[in-house]
Amino acid sequence: MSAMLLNKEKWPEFVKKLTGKNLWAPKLDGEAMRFAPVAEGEEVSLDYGNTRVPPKGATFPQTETMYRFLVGNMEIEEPKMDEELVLLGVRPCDARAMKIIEKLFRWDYDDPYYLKRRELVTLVGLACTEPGLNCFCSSVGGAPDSSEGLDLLIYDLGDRFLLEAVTVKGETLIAETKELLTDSDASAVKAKDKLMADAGAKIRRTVDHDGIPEGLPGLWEDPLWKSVSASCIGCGTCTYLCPTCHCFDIQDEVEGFEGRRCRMWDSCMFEEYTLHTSGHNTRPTRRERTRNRINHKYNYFVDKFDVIACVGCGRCINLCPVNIDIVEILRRVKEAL
Amino acid sequence: MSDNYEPNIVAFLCNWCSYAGADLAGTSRVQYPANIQVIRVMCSGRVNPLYVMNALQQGADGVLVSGCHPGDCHYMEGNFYARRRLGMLKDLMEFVGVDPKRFHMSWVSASEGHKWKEVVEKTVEDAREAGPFEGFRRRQIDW
Amino acid sequence: MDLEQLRKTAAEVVARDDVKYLIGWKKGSYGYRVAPVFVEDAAGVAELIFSPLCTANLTTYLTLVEKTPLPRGQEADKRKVALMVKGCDSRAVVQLLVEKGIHREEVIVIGCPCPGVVDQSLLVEKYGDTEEPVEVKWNGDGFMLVRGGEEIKIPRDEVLAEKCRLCRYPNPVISDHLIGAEVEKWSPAEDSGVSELDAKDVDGRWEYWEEQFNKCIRCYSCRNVCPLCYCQDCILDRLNPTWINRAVNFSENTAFNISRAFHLAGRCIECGECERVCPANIPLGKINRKMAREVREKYGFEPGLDPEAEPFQASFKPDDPEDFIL
Amino acid sequence: MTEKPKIGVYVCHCGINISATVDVETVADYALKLPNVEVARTYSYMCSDPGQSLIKNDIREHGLNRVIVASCSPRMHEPTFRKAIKEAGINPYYLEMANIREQCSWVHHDIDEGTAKSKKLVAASVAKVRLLEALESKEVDAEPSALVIGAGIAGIQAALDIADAGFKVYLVEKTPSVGGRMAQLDKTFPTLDCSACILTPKMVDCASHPNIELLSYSEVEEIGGYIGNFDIKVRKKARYVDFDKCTGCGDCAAECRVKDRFPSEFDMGMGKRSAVYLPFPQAVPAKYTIDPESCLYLTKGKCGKGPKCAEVCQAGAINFDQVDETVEFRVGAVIVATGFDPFDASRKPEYGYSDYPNVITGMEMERLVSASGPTGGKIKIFNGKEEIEPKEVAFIKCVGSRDESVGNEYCSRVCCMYVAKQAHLLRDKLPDANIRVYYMDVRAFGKGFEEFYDRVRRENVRYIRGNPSEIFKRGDKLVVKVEDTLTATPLEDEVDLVVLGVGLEPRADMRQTMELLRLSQSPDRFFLEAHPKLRPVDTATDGVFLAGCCQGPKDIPDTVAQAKGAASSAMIPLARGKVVISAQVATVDESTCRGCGFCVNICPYTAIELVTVNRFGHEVEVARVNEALCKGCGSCSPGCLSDSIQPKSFRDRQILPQIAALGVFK
Repeated sequence: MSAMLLNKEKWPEFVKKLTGKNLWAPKLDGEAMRFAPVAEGEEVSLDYGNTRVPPKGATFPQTETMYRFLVGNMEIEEPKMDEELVLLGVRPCDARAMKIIEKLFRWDYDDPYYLKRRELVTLVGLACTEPGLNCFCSSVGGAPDSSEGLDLLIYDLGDRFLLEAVTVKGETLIAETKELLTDSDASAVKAKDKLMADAGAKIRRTVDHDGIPEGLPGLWEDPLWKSVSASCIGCGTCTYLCPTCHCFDIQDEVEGFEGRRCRMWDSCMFEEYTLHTSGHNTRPTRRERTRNRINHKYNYFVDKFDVIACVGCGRCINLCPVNIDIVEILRRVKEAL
Repeated sequence: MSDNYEPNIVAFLCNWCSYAGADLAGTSRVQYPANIQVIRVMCSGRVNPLYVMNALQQGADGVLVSGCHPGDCHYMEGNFYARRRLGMLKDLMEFVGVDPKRFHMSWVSASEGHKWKEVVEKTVEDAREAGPFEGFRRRQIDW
Repeated sequence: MDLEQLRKTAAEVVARDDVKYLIGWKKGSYGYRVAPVFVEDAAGVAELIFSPLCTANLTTYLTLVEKTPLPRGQEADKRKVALMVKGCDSRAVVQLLVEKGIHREEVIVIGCPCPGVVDQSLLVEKYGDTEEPVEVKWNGDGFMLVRGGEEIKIPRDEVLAEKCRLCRYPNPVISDHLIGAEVEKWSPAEDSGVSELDAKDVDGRWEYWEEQFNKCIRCYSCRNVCPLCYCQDCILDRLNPTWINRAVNFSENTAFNISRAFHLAGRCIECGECERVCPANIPLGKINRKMAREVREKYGFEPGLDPEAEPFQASFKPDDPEDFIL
Repeated sequence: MTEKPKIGVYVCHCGINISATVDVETVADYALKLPNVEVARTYSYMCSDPGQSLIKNDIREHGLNRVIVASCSPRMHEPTFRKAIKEAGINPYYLEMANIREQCSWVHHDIDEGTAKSKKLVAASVAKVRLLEALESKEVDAEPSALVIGAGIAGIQAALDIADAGFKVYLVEKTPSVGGRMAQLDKTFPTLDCSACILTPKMVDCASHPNIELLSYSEVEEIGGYIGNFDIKVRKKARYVDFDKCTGCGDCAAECRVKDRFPSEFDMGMGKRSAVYLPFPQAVPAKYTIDPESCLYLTKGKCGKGPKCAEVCQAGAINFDQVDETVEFRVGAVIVATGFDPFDASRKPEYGYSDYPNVITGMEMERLVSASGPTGGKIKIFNGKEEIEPKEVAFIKCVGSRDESVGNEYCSRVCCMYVAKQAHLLRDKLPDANIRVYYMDVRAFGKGFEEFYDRVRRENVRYIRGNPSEIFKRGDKLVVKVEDTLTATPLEDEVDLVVLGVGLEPRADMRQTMELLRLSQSPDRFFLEAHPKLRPVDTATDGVFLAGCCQGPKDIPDTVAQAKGAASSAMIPLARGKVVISAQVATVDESTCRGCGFCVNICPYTAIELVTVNRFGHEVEVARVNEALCKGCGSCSPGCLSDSIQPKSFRDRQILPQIAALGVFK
């Protein structure tokens, strides 16, 4: 795969080239960064930590129409899904997350919606140089410069960017912007290595998950679950902001006599997530739900797909209203083993 | 806004006063705009203020709630509750930026067929001024 | 703040046989964070703190505990719950009493007169975040930040939470044990957030809220954290009938937010929790405070002050305003 | 599991009432395309027998389980069609009506608009009818007794009829005696029967009837409950005279220290009474009453050395320690017969009623002309110098009636005839007097009225068409300023006596009664009947009926007829012993109810209470509805934040799809 250099002066031009392709990039939306469409000529700054909401919606929208129907009529109309999308500035953890959940959507059944969107999207990553307060990617198999899931990875070397193609889609992007790029050199590679080593060293939080996936079943009835969940208010912040959480609900929305079937993000932290029609709830309290969240990421997913379904982005820690801290929970799990 | 825009009005009328008043307008052959469609409820107190929001979300450009005059409620107090609840809703919606012309409340008694006509005309006229409320439509977005 | 008195009182309370636990605040896992804590025995009281970082309204936990089916023959745990409250939080307790969400004998209120708490996001913005636990204290008229042995004086207005600038009830309106002396009330600031919006025309307000509600991710943290949103089965979750679709888009988000605010009209006690927890930074407090202002000014009613009051949404006065009626 | 809805839609032409403005065929074709609609038809008159048969046949043939009738107002024919579909075997509450007549074809001109709107209304009905639920009405026992409020001729007649049929009647009268306005009248038009002669026996009857409990000098304080079971609270005001001991001898009144000092209400203030009094000689019950507002002892705490009345009463009936007493009982039906107030002539200041003693009202004339009146039937007036027999008498009609300036647009219906009657009586007593009647129109519509009017005119009573603009004094004469509109001549007519033919007005205290019984007013401010033509004695409140002038001005025969009508209607539940409780009541989903009690606070019928239930081992409070008390208004529902209390047939899940249907289809 090729590696190229982009002089920062040419960055606006580079962005402009991409805007021909339905380009989305992080933009300030109120107080936080959020992926949003970039209009032609609009500036894109790569000076940001991470978006508040992960870009998983590009492949797994929060609300997605599956088909439309008329009440009392058996015919359905499927939505059209053919628009390509380029996400510029995806952090390695978030791209890794997309790759991780893709395993599920390809598992026993190929999910046409997810896979089609995955096919249509090109992920241009941005390696981290200033990890956030609660980042712990390197503890869970990621890194500030992990290229997993990305098509192209950009390193900010100060006065220039180093672009490394990861996939064919990435190569294509490089080919399409060739006239703006120059070949990489040894000094660039050296600078990159130094930058990434520094970035890795700046990661302050760590998780020692050794033994956790195998040990969690044994802690099923451990009092720690009650203790760590007591203050949970049962909102969906941790799961909705998690780049690997992928649970969805399917609902029919009917207005008048016209309707659509759609799927939307759901959260295992909601009470009605496991509520049966009978009134029985298999996870009746926040204790079971919190236990499930940890187990799902650090046990079930590992068991099934051999990878931890947590990329250490720290969002759930940053934004939990009551300071439920997954690093802290994992520390206590480890202690209890 | 197109020139031939006709506002769509959903009205909630209490069975005893306002619906009867609207019926009286009919028996008296009073003419008024056809933009208004009535949903009959037993009492204006039955009208959940969220119906107003729901109607605007689902295609209405204006909403009217009408009940008995204070003191005349067939159920004694229902219209007083309606007044408080819908007054609150009106304040809330205005604060959120819903044009107050989109929502009206009136007292129309069983004998006020003519007042009903006036209320309908005012409601339709105001909704016409406010224009189509497409921004809030449920199906406007990614349907 | 008399921490010693707090811990002593707490130890006495949790030692009682008829007390299940005490809900208070403790230092969080990093930085400025403070976390709710459930103290069950005297050993746990050492964790309790009360500082300008104790923003969370713990009243919500009174109704949050799930009542799961009990095995036949097993008695429900009817022991009391003790709860630390600030002035604003205490109004939630009163309002819950009005609405029969709790009964007086089920709760022991430990009142903490509150000189005002800080807005953590302002603190982070001005003094940076840190992974090391730090301390923030009340200091004369302002605050004191203690970080790595260093003491930084912070003027009150620089980081005071908005709800505290507007606060009219810094002292608990109900309590069984009062920790420390009541604080002197300050004159509430003008609610410029609401007034500025009021001053816009409707289209301007719509534009404003359109931007805000577009950000909503419908995580329901605003609802879940609210001490007065305690329905077993919220109508916004219900499918038959469907009041609000689950779809996340501007229309449904707006409907959700209007419904939430409407259900809180005349009930909201302005603790500001909804706005604090919102991961999308939607200024929900503005809507709630606007409604509270209307209820206060037009209807002469304030919730959460009198446990015997008639609930605002379930009462009327013959002379309620009706200038809006045709 | 509910069965799949199979809907029949029936669009009525209503002759051309609907079809002139609504293309009914298009509406039916459209309906057929809506979900779950199996059949859609039009017919000239759906409410007719063949129309109803059409629906019933379809129900049987097509297995319909829901019916929509798009026709007139459900307030008109909902019961008709409910009955029809019930006869065909489906639950009567599986019906929805689309009002395309009163609220569509009659109020819109344009056939395209009318058709489009009708389609939407039908679509909304389809949206709702799919989600309706089957309801069963229940029956509860009805108390076999009635309450009659007001003991004028209407109340007396109604009470007697019900009592004669064998039911217990509580007859409540505010004043010390029964009799009402009719007792004050001298003769009745057009037959000139003596009013007292025909009324007194009925008054006596109602006091002595074994089935009537007469509660005179009493007021209804509270009415709770519902048809069949009204809970009544009556306050018996203290008479300060022991009812059982008083023999009605009158010694007390004769000896009263303030004897004959107070205007007699019965004599319209023209005669005087004592503080202890019998309103009039034939009063029933013939028991004296002490007026607490005029009695020295009761107002000042002192009456000479001691109240004279107590001193002279041989029966020892005077009792100043008496206090108001509350009686409570339950009845199955209520008849309101509270009567009217005569128009207050001082509200027409141009007629100088407040200024000139010789401007009197028709009611005063009744007392003046009555042999038992204050002058013993002599027509004497004081002209400022001396007492004279008036030589020039003018009657003015329509005072306070047909007059927008005083807010009374209606005709009082009795003034034309009582003025004619009084002119006749005056002619008898003053053969030489010049009598004229100023009138706008003469309405002599009743049996024998026109003949009587003719007779009076032949008796040299001049009818002059003109509405006097002013009455003023000139010397010892009154001047009536008027234009004779038939000859266009302005007149200044000098007379001795002016009689104002005042009309009838709703009682000043009627709001109290309205609030007690949740009644409404019609535009004329009299009580509103359930239907002006077909239910003229019923009210919107089941089990409450109207009799007499409280519903609108009427003469004695009409009043008696209406009283008899009200009595027979009221007897229906009493005779059946059962009443049907509405099926459309509120119901609580106890699994979601949070027990906040908002609904309990809201319900004006105290139909909801909080009960403690065991929810999987936890004691929780939830709301519960008493279906017999619930009226199905649904005010509780929007107050319920968890949406747990819902009025049947008007549930949120039934109304929201209606809203959607109306919004979506443009």
